[in-house]
Amino acid sequence: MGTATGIIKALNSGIKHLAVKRFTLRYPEQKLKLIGDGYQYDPTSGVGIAGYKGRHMLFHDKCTGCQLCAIACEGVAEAIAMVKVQEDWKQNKKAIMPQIDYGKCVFCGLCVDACPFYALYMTNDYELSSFTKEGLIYTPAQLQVKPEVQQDAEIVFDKRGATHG
Amino acid sequence: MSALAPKFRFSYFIKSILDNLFWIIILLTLTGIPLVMILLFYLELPVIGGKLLDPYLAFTTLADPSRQIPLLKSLLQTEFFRIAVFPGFGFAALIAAGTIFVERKMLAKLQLRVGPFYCGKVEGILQLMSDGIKLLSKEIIIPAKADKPIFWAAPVLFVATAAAFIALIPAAGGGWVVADVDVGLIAVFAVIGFFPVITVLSSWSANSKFPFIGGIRALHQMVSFEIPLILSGLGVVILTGTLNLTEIVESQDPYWWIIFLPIGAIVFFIAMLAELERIPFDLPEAESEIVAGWLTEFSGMMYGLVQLGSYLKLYAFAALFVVLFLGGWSGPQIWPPFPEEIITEGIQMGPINAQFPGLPLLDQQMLNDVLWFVVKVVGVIFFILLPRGVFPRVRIDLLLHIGWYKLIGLAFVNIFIALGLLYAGVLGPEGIL
Amino acid sequence: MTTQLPPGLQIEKVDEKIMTLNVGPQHPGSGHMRLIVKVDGDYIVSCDPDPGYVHRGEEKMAEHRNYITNIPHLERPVIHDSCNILYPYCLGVEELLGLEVPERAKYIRVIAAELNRCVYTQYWLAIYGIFLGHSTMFMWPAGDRELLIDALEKMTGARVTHAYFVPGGIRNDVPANFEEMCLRRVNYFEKRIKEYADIFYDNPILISRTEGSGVLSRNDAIRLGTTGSTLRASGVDFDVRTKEPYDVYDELDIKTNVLKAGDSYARSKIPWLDMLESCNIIRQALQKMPKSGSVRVKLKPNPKGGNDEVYKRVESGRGALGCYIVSRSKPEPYRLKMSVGSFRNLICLPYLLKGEKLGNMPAVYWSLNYWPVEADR
Amino acid sequence: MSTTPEQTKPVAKAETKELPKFEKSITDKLEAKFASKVAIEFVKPTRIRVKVAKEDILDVAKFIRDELHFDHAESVTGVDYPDKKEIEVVYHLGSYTDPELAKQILALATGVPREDDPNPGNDSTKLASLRDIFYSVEFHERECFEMLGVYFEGHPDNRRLLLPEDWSDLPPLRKDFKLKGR
Repeated sequence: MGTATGIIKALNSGIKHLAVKRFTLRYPEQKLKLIGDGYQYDPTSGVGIAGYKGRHMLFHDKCTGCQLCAIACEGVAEAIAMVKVQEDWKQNKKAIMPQIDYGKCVFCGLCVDACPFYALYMTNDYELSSFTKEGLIYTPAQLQVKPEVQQDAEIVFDKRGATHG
Repeated sequence: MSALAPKFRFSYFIKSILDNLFWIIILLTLTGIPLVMILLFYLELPVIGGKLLDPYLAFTTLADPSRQIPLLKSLLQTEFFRIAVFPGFGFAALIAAGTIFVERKMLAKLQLRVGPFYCGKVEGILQLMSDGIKLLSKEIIIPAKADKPIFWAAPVLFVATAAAFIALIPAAGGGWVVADVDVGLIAVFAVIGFFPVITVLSSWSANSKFPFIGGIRALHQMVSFEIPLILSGLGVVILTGTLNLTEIVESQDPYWWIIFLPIGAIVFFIAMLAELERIPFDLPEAESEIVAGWLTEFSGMMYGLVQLGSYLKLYAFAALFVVLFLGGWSGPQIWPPFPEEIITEGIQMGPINAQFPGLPLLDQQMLNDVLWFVVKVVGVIFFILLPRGVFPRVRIDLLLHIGWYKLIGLAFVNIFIALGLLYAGVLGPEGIL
Repeated sequence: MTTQLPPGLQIEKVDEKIMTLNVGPQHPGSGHMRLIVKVDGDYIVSCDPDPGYVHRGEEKMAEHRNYITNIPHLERPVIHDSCNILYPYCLGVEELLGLEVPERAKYIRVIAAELNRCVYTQYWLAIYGIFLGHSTMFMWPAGDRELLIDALEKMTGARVTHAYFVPGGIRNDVPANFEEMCLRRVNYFEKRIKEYADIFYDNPILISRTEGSGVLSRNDAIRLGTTGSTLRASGVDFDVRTKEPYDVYDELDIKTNVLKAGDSYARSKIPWLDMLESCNIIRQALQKMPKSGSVRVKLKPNPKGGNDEVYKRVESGRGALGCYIVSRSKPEPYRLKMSVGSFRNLICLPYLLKGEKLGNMPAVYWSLNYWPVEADR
Repeated sequence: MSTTPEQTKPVAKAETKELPKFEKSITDKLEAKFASKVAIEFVKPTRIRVKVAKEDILDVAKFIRDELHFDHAESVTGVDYPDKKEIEVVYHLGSYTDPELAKQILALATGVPREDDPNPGNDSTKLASLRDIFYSVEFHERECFEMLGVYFEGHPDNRRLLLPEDWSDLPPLRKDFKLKGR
């Protein structure tokens, strides 16, 4: 009779879960809330600051064109290329800045770790899809823009199970 | 990037629609109306209100809606209506479509997810329709070495057999059944016997390994579970003394056979799951072992037809279970009686006072029967669907073991219970109850 | 084998009664590999696993990248278990470079590794469920996994490919109030996975079809060099976390789950028991973790190892995961070899499937806790 | 046993400190049995590395299994040394049955001659298979054969495992197989 009780227990468990709340995150309408403003790195202490590893953000007033990020990426994805910019900064005599190809980037964040001048951070923006491959290449001017994200869904626990509230 | 044709012009689009419209009107008037006349000449026309329904009368009813009521009433009595609409194909297809939707939503709820959600605004009720359109628009690919005629015929035969099965199921009292035959139950089992044949034919004709294994599995499974299915139905026949399904239903007043024959009902239910290839007995379609079993090579609407057939079959089996064990359509009268005014005068709808005497096309008793029948069928379908979320698939040797050792044994126990009840004089044609 | 053919190729004779099934790579029940299964009726005569469809030469690639840039691509073989697959590599490089990891980083590593083990095991369990035709067991673990992915995402900044462990610690410290957030998710997760018992592990239909199928005896398990859940289901008490503790596993109280049966039911139950144990470990680690402190040793750019070699191993979701690094005074490893649990367990497959029924094939195959991408590297 | 200066270095380092006792006892047993046939390359806590000539590998492996109770191979690694004209095959052996040895990994290394123009299976890069002694090396040796071209004599199944069946280039883990762009 162990079989019969087992079958009844399984059926009971199944029926019981008809009343539990759905857990699905309805993605385009809801977006998960991510922690912080994105992954950042503090070169003086050598430790990063927790955050989502999304699209990069480049601070033009801090970038010196040292190519350390491109060198770091060489062994990983070869996604960063240094391109000429029509800007005149005193710390950036060569006037070159990173241009990132998100068709290749693996979002490991090692380029952020490599930057000693607080110039390259990552942000919470992960919706980078584009109709063309060229659209995935972000120029320094595009990387300068701080993305606007509306992410507010969080996992909520209550008596009838967890949901994305 | 654009999905439209490169030389798309909106004016051309409008023009093409107008062109089509023009030709449709021309062809309809030139061929359609004469065709209707010819058909009306050959058809045996009903007598409406003492007059034969000729084309003139048919056209005049269009002018006065109240004169259409006798026409509709006579239509409800025709064979065609029974086959195509009410206890037959249309009704079953509607319930099958509902079953598919309920299955997906219920399974999703059990699995803590949403299920179909976006198509049709409200919880995805139009999902099935969109799936159907998708299947219709898909290319039908036939394997190069397939035996083409049989391969083509198999899905059609599958649906046809399922429809034949439905034809034998009575849905309400007063003769609401397509084929009211005296050997109803035997006919049902005879029709069920076609399914393994069709399955094996289709899988063999596909000339492919995985469908072949699936077909052989389906053959094993269906043949071995038909025996307990028939034997467990036998208990009811012993107590009722008839094979006619309508009479079986009428014999269950006021006690349903499930009260006296619970073992038979359980055996019938399990054998039914196996016949339907539902989890936990979906071995012929076990996708992790043999891709999709005997459905592997079907594509497009051929697959859609097989799915339609299998859900029609599901409805038919659920209805058969209701007829045999749950008292069919019998139940307390809960459908409210029609007010006198509706029958004699017509409907009072706001400012419009329509005078349609004799309006309710169907009587109160029949609607009540159908209501109970549908409620019971839906309940049984729920229990057919539930195991899909709860149980894993069994293995072929365990399945055959269940079929040949346990279920047949239990079916015989059920027969002895029925015989005991009969000879003790408790039940049966001359029983106490 | 005929002598005319080059080694590696051979002509086989085919019996009329035997049907050869190519299970994979497009078959829904195989993963990224092919099983050449020969069946006689419903019985499997022989099974020849043919992996390599996702071989990407991680070992060769590692010889051309330095110790830091190796991190993102070495986790690719098992992105669901990316912390654990980087663990032996980081331990090995730390030994080569003589780094001392800060105490807090060690605890955070253990938490991340255990969370990741649960994430991997849930994914594995989901596929085991669907292989047995149990669709609820596909959806539940795949959904509940989200709780821990969310915790890991808040910790590491990525949902699956974390690239979190580096030689000398971890990339970044955990965010504020991480402990409370993690604890709540882990507690709810534990409650949820206990509910799997009724519907899956105690389900009589599951027991009847997996018990006694694909039995691996204790001696065979040792002889074939299996590892992880496959080994422990056969009655061998071996878990690298307790036998050779790394980082702070020796300070935590860990119970090793061992079952005697050695069939696919026992093999599938061990990872589930391990997940419950992982929840315990995470709770202990959260309690004992130093509340503040450094988490990473600062490295020079392009660090060089000496003329040395190390072999480090950890317990991953699929068993012992060893990393053998040969260093020849260069910034890149001279040779890097990953001895992965999946590859070591693959060897049992031909022995377990011989004489089994075809219906048992997915159950036995996936119960080996085998991950095709990891085995191919 | 000829050892190169590169490999003696770790040994010299280890000898300055006191060697771990348990691991030393294992190597002592090996040395007592095989004397100069085995070269103990290093003894570190929980790790031992032993190098033998390729002719002696079967005897030593049998001794390690029967007397020292290492019962399975964790990995088989081939390392290519083009300048020494040698491919080194390293067996990492562990033990499940002996609880004392649970921590220990014994690396049994041997060298096979390397040919500049390899013809896998038909040249001098051959080694006796340990498959009959440690059953678990079966797939590892198949991988080693395709990746480095070391043919294992006595192995029942020397087919390709991970590489495609029609691979006709150099064995890819040899150092002269160059990656594009590197």
